[in-house]
Amino acid sequence: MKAIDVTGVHFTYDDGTEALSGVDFHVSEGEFVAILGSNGSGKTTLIGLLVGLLKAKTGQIRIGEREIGSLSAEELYQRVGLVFQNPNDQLFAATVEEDVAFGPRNLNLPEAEVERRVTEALAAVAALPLRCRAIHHLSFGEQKRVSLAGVMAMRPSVLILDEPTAGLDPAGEAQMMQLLKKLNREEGLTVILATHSVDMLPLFANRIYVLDHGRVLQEGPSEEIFCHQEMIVRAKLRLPYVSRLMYEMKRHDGVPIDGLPLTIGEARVQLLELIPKELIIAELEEKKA
Amino acid sequence: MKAIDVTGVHFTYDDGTEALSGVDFHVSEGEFVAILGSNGSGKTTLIGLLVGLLKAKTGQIRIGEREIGSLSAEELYQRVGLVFQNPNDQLFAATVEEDVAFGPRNLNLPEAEVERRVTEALAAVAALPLRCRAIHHLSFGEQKRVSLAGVMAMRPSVLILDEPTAGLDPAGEAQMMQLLKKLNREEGLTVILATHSVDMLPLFANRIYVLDHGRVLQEGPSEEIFCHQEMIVRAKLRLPYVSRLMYEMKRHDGVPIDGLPLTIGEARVQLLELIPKELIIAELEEKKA
Amino acid sequence: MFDLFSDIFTYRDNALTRIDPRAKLLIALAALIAVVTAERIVLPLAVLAFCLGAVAILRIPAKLVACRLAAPLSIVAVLVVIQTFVTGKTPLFAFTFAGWQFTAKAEGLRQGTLLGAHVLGAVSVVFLLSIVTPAHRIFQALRWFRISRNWLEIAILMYRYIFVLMDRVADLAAAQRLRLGYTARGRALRSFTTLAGATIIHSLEQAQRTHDAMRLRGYRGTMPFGPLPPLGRRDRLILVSCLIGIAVAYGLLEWGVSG
Amino acid sequence: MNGIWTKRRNVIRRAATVAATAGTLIALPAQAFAMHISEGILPAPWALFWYAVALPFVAWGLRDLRRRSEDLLWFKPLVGLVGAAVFLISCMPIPVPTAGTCSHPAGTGLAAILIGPGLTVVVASIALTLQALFLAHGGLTTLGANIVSMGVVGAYVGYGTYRIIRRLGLPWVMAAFLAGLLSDWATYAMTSVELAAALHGGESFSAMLTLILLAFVPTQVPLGILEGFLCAGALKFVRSRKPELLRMAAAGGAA
Ligand SMILES: Nc1ncnc2c1ncn2[C@@H]1O[C@H](COP(=O)(O)OP(=O)(O)OP(=O)(O)O)[C@@H](O)[C@H]1O
Ligand SMILES: Nc1ncnc2c1ncn2[C@@H]1O[C@H](COP(=O)(O)OP(=O)(O)OP(=O)(O)O)[C@@H](O)[C@H]1O
Ligand SMILES: [Mg+2]
Ligand SMILES: [Mg+2]
Repeated sequence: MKAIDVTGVHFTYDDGTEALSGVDFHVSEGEFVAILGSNGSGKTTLIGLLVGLLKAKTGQIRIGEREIGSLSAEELYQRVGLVFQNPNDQLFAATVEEDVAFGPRNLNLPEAEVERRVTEALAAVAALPLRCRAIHHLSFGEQKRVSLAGVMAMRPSVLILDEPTAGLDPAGEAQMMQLLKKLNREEGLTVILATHSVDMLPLFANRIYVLDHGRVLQEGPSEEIFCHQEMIVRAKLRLPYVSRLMYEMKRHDGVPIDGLPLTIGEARVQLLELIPKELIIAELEEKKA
Repeated sequence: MKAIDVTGVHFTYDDGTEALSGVDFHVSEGEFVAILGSNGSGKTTLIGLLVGLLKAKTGQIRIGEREIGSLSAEELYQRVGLVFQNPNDQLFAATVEEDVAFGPRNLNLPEAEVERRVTEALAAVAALPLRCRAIHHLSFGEQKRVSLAGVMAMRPSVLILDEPTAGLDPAGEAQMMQLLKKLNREEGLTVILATHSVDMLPLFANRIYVLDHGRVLQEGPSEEIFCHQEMIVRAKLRLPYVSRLMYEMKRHDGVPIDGLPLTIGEARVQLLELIPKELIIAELEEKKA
Repeated sequence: MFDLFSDIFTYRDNALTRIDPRAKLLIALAALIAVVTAERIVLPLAVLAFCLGAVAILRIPAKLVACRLAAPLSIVAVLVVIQTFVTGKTPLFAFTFAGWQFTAKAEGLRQGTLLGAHVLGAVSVVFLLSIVTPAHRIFQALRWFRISRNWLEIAILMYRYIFVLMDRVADLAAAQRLRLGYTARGRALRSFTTLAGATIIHSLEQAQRTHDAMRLRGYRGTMPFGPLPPLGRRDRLILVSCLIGIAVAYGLLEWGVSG
Repeated sequence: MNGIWTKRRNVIRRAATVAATAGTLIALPAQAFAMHISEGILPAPWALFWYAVALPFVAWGLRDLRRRSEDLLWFKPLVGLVGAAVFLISCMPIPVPTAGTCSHPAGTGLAAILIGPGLTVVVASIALTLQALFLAHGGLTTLGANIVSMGVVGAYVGYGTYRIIRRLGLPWVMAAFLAGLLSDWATYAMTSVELAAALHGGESFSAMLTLILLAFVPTQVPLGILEGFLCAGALKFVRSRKPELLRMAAAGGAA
């Protein structure tokens, strides 16, 4: 089942900036898709179109099986939820609880149901203990999680995130990505994220769209995408560090490496095959001694 | 010559948050030092103290050889310059030229000198073509560079940057770090930067301070810092990806690796030593064929 | 919501953007005075035609022109109607509608048309000025006219941070919309006041940070301004000839032709 | 008795005439018309007159600014930023039920409570100049008149209302609500006065004024009430989140 179907979309801002020129973008239900692109490549614009904040001049956008224009606000926002890059822009209420309840209350749900959804959403982002805290006393990472909970409480089937790890420290980044993975694998949410950080992606995304100057340069699973070193550089991105290492060893040093390992785990397997067992065992024995 | 000397500094915000508890921080002239720490570890607070935006309750802060309190505003701001994390905070004039000239004009320099400094500062950050542009038409990366130029035009001997690469795409990040390296090596500027991204640091920083909960956990050259895997994890950071790969191979697979390579270059050298020459040469010949 | 500020055209290079802003401002003022004091509709309409012609030559998108002129145009319509039916004596025609009698009067119609011409002419002058002069050049020009420095300093800060806050506010409003904050009237009002409050808070926080940044670059309470170059020969020539042109046109169109 | 009745009916009939013909047209540009007097509407003498009225208030506001920025170094950035915020708030579309479309609040009442009336006049004069020069909204010849109605009258009525009601010991929410409401209505009344004075031609000034006032009642009455809610709501929001910022801004303001 298609969750999102974008075909031949162009978008020009009022001042004449052509932000998207002919984008095709398709996401099936349950996928985890990344939109990868440099600053100004059009990620936020594309997201704006997906959630109906912007209107495309030409081209077609379908959410589920329906044309986006034919959906009412209620229908649309119970299908797609957007988490903004800056949590500050998304948290208005005084307390965490109130903020998360904002969406469900606007759906005119009975108070018991609102209550249930708030608990559920906070539990999903591991933020239950924050429930009664004041928003402006939360740390940045906590704010990010709470703003995610606010969107989760609308129970969208597609979750869109604009640079979910921007500004987070490594621990927070890992936690956020694990969280998204969990939501995707366990709750079956379709996850779409826009980012320009490449290192974590291969571990998480099923598929990657590389955006550059409002065009999709390439689309495919991470292994395929990162094979094309020149395309990546052209899009002002880079290979993940580990891949870079392997790439250089393969290209410049002539080490026989199959494909291009993207994660630490893959790289380890390949390298261990190349390193003679004697060396390794000797070392291990030395250690034991 | 010491450029900055911080001894036993404590700082508590008005609401009672103890942001720094006993920090020692020393930087010599011409060094490139990184303050590494997770969200909320106190980096921005420490920086605020260094430039006199915040006043320490206890402890001593010296800039050059003088107590910070004994320096007049003019003296202080011609010695240390701060580039804010968000360029919007710092770009308040309507055009690039006016903004960069703001500092020099405040120093009551003759107009010819102001002119010269503007040109020089813009040239230093490779932003000369932006000179007559309106600030609000610049891209994010350009804004970052221009805000750096605004500080450079004050000709400080110490340049402090709060997360200079936050929000930049890989190409912009590399460009910014190269720029800082150039300023440090060629112009002799002392550079201090706060960040929580670890991958680029080893290439650039002479020394790293790891901050956690308002304390310095450890201090030293990158090789030393990243040896202490547990300390790094405790500070909610992580090893650079390449080091992580090497660390895992060393620890779990028993591959004999000296020390811990931090950069792609270092890792390549070590790995090549381990991989038998026959394999490599065979592969290269295959390629030629 | 806020796509009003599209100043991108002012940064294009063309014959009009190259003229010194002081000259342009003075010419615009003279044109405005001529339009406002005109007793006949010819002069204002001539100014309108001239300005629209210039706008067309500069290839300004019709959408922008329409957007900027829409409000004044509808005002003109209202004014013509009010004046026609309310003021004057000589009846032109009358009709009844829903039991009310409406009488259009000649003097009123004339008055209304003249007023409409005034508005159209004057608005087109300002519109043309606004698309060939970037804000910072206008600020420079205002300095030359001895406008209070403090006023200018605030104006510069306001202008700059309208753009910054605008981005934030647009995001805030979008976030509310995405959680259905504007789907019913009562809710819309609540969301709206929240939005306004959040805007104020953002502005206060931004003020603190901006001031910190200014202080670190030597700010001591007054923004320094660079020197103003003297008005160049070419610009003086343009200024004088335009002023003479306006005066001559005024003389001809207002008093010259008999009647 | 009968005479009075016919006279009154005349006025009412005229008003209805205008309301019926203009009302439909006004529904669209109401936001632009009700608040900003467009470029070119005022005859030169009136334009000059309103400039003369406005200037002393602006000058007084600037004096206030100088005085207060001496004590508080970040005062000018603060005024600039609050000005930017109020400018944006006044650009936000607010749904007015009777007009069927969106209208815009003025925000002067809120600004006056935050930074005081004198500075509100300064900020309004800047906002109006920016709008006139860059948006062709309002105008240069009508700048004086617009400063008087939007800045001076709006700010002082809003501020005065707030102070008086606080003085009476009533809750600040009510004070803020009435400040927003009255400043909006006062602005609209003043705009009508300015328009009527310039446009009444041969007719009597008061008849014209009544007409213009009545013509805009359908949009301005609800808009004023909404503005009251806006003022109170926004202030409540700021007070509950960042009271300390409010205190700093209000040194001299009323909040
Ligand atoms: N409101 C706007 N008005 C005009 N141009 C805009 C606007 N927003 C974005 N743009 C332009 O559209 C292009 C795409 O911008 P967009 O924000 O979609 O990029 P992005 O990929 O999200 O970048 P980033 O990584 O910096 O967030 C850029 O050239 C940008 O300058
Ligand atoms: N103005 C303030 N008032 C009260 N507490 C504050 C203030 N600014 C920061 N803090 C607190 O002080 C601590 C240190 O904050 P600081 O901003 O220095 O961290 P940081 O290392 O810069 O984090 P980040 O990476 O998120 O920028 C945090 O616990 C933070 O919540
Ligand atoms: Mg973006
Ligand atoms: Mg910080």
